[in-house]
Amino acid sequence: MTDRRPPTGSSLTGALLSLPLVLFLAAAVAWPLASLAGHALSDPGWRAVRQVLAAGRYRTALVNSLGLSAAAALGSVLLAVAPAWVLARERFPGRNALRTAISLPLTFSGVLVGFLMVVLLGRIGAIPEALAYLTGRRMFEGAAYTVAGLFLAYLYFELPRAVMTLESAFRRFPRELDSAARALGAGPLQRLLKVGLPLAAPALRSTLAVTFSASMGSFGVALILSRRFTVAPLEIYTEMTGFLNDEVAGALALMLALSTLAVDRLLSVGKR
Amino acid sequence: MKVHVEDVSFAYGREPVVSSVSMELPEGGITVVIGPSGSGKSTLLQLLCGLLHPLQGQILFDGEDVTGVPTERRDVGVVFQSYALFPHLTVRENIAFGLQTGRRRFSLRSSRRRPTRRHLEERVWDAAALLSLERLLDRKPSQLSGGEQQRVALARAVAPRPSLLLLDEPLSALDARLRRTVRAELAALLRKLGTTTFYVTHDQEEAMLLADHLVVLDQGRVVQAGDPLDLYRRPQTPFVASFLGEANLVEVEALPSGPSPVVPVRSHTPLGSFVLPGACQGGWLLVRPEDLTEDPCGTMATVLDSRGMGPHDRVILLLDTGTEVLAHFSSETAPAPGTKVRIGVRTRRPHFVAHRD
Amino acid sequence: MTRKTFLALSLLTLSATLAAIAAEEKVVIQYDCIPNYANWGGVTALYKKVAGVTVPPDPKGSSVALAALEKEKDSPQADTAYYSGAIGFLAAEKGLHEPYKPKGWEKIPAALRDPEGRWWTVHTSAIAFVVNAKALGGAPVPRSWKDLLKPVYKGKIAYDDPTWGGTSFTLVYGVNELFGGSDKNFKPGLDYLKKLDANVSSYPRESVYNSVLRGEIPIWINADGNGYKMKWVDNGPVEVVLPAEGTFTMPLVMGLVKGAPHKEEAKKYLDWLLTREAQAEFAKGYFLPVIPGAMPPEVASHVLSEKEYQRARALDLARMAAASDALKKAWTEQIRGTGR
Amino acid sequence: MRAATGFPGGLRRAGIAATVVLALALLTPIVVTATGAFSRAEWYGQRSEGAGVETVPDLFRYVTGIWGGALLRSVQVVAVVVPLALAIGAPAAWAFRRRPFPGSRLLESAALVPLSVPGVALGFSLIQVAGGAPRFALLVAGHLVYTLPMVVKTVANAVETFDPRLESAARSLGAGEWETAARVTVPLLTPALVLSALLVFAVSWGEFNVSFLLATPLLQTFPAALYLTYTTNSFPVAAAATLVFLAPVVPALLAIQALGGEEFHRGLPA
Repeated sequence: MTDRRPPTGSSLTGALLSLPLVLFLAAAVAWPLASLAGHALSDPGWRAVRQVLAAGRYRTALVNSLGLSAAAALGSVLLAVAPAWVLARERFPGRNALRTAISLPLTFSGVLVGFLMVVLLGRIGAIPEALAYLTGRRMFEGAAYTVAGLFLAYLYFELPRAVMTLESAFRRFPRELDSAARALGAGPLQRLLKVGLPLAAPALRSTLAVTFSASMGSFGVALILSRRFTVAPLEIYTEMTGFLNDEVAGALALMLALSTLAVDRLLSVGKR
Repeated sequence: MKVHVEDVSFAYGREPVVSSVSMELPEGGITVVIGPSGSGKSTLLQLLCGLLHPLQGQILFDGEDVTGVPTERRDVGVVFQSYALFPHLTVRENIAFGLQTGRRRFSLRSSRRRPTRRHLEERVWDAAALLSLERLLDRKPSQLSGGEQQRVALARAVAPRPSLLLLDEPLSALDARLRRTVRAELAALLRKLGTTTFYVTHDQEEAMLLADHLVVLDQGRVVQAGDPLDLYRRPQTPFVASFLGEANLVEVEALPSGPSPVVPVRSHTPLGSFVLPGACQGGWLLVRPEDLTEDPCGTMATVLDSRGMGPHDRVILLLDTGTEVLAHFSSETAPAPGTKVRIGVRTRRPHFVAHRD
Repeated sequence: MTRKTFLALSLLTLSATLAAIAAEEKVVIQYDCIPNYANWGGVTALYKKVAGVTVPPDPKGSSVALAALEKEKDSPQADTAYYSGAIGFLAAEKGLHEPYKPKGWEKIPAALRDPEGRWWTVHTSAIAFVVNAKALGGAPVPRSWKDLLKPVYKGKIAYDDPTWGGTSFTLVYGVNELFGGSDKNFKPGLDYLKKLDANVSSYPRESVYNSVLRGEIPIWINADGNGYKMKWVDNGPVEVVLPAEGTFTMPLVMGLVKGAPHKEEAKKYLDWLLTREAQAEFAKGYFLPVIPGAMPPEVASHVLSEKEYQRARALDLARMAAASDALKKAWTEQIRGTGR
Repeated sequence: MRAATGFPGGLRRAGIAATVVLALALLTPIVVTATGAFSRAEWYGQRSEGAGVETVPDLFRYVTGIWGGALLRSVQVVAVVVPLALAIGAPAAWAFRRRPFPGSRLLESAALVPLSVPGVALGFSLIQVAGGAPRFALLVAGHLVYTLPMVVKTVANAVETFDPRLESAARSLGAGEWETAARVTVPLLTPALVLSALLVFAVSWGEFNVSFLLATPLLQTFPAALYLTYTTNSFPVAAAATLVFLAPVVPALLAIQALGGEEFHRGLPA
């Protein structure tokens, strides 16, 4: 290991160069979020917060968001492990093309994913139509609008994110450790359990955090697909624009942000 | 365990890395493979431990073909250049790792049982004691110095008492001073263990110190193998001569007519006349710097440069015949630059490296 | 690309962008301007052609438009808004409009305009079942509110969320009156809608015109005109049904937003919307012109008979407006409910 | 030849097969949509755009006709967001590695926090505190919040991988602080800066959560317009609009892959 400590320079230069970032974060993140929290806390008796946490639509929306995001995060990470490992560690023709294909949906907004879902699994979707043509029976009609369809759509936009996050973690994973385990007599399963998974644990956790956060904030998928099942961002939007109920929208936004941050913190415990 | 490598070849794509290498690792001895970078020595190690599989040839452990046997069933211990310590495990857990795996000999003949808990602790402790790691057992690798990491890697490799120990430049990540002390300790330890050992290095001193059997590799081929001192004294190619220590290679012209091949002939060289093998078709006279000495009857030479190195002085001389040579003189007698000296060769029968076709 | 070209290019795009932002095109902002509703797409395209002014599409329903205007009261973004009658009435009541009497104002029937010009009707419509017969999967076309409760329509019905759109607010309020409720008593209507809920697939908060046309939604309770347009203009397998028990007419109104950022352009636009030309364009979307005589004859021949329309009753906008917040809240709590 | 992956052949083949299946599963909806845009298949149903939108060129003309403004807005937003994100993020990232100051570590992790704040929540609170500010500025701020972390991470990683002695060498050769920055640091960081720019572009181009909440009729970005198209236009038009959206994304992605966009995963729109 070569010593790469930075040459001693003025830390004032550093502070000055970071100043725009500091100012921006303060103005566009800290201030709005603090005001959001301030509103909720200065509200006598925390009425709006209590309203959100009381049984009913808002709480259901929050719980739905948490559940759906957790399911999407877990599902996408589980499904992403093998492809991420293959992309990171195996050499075969077409690997880069596969990676590009998998990363394409990363730029899709939720509404686009929702639309793709309707194209495939709407009442007149490609899949039910194809199945009807092939089997003569109508199946999966309107599946896009069910909770299962919503989950599939969340998986669709979380999977590329999960694969890319895990892949870059796996690529940093020293190849020699696997050789060392083999030389010490460990078979494939033991290597996976005793070396692979423990070493991958931080990456798996941070991938869960990334996908979970993205799902919690997502709004477009539910906007297009959600029929009866509601999620927190959708309720925030409804309260804000449909009911002018800024207090509840604010409390809901605060709860959404706090629960996302809390889960993120929880997942990063023990990191580094 | 006796290991035979028979006509083994390996290539990355179309680039040959190891080309029909054959060698024999003496049982219980240390075989050191030395060669410049890219000579295929690490690849050879990976072929021996089964991380790579040869395209051609066989590897035999005690006469049994293990060519297709996966690494985990070969009963080998490996110390990697980067150590490859498991960062998520403590020193204790790293050392215990190989004792808890389903390590099996490639044949069921000597299959080992998993040790009991107490037995396991004893074995870890033994390995740790062997390398003075007792006080570090609960640390994580990231909390260790380079030298400590090196010892843990070794302890981990030897703890399961493998039949073959493979070390891939284990000292190259250490700084020069540490390398020298560790080198001596390592030599003592490996001798004490008495395990058949395959050791890869590019450092000549390390090789001389450790090797029972020395193999010089160049461009994927074995150039010469044998007793280390023998290789030093009697290299068969200029490459081996200059790779193992400093060498003066003085060109000797072929004799115009070949007398009887068995009759030694005298040949004149810039450093004097010597008895050479009769079959000589030309070649080089190998004179190690320490073999040159001041000799009142010797060849006239001018001192170009002289520098005290401690144990000896390093003197560069220009012979009057126009050849430049390097000599190691003892410090008391070393001449100053610019002076003229007469030099000669200590031995009457220096080594002759013949031209090869 | 060298660093210099890279820098130069970024600077160029940046300045071009800023210039483009600075150069304002002529626009009028209308909240609730959904291209597929009442042929707003055709009307705004025509206005662009005749006046060169852009009226960008806007996805807000009436209720959302009202909410947005209220929120932006101190710095209005919109020039005008389009609502179903009661919501526009409420907006005027809340002081969000400034009085303006567009040219042709006096031709509007007195009941369909505010005497001070804070709102006026641009066209009218009636609540109807818009049925994609092909998507019904063999079930008969429903003829009455009672029919809609039959299990055969499970998952086939949708009406907009009344907190989003004014059309469905009219529907929710009207159904309540139809079944014996009043502006104080929402129970009869909500009881019916609760039963209907078993068959409802969604309460959209966006225009679902194309979903109905494609058959994604087989039965949509919405304005009759949208159904006629699907049938006659887009050639969809669509039937418009005025339910047997009765239905409700709905004036669609506009007003000039107080503090409108493009006030003069907005006035010209609002004037134009009452011209025969604009009114005929609305009629192409089968929303009845409010100016007498603007209805093209072939459009008139496509709609259901006058006799059928006798079942459509007018609702009291003032009372509807007064009940609006409470009814929307009750609907949200009891029907949209817990978001299951 | 078998590489030393330690993966038995069967497992390796299964893994590759799983990867191919995943890629196909992700691409299928896009392919179906794209063919949908150009097909006249009966199940796509009736179209509501009226006459004159029959052929494929008609579709794209129609899309650019109604959403040309939104397309221009998106281009404008991206054109402002990309240079701003670089200007704010890159110097800070360099400072974090080369001129650390008290609190710089904290600041660096603070820059990543917004990734865990749902866009709707942030957009809502932005409107609450700065509702009077020009919407365009709010929109740019919203996009910056979600793109700055990538610039900071990408540039900081790049700074880490080049030897600080290069800068010291320049200083020892008599270059001042600014000259060193201009002649050594910036050229060495150019690949990272280009990569950051592409990442910011890709994210900003697709951002919906904040954009939709901050949208006004005059300030529709293309993703917000896509939402309108999905709800108000017929299927072929919606599909064509989707393809218009994808057109610049694909080359950007290819370029990102070529440059090794490791940090691409962080903070993409959802």
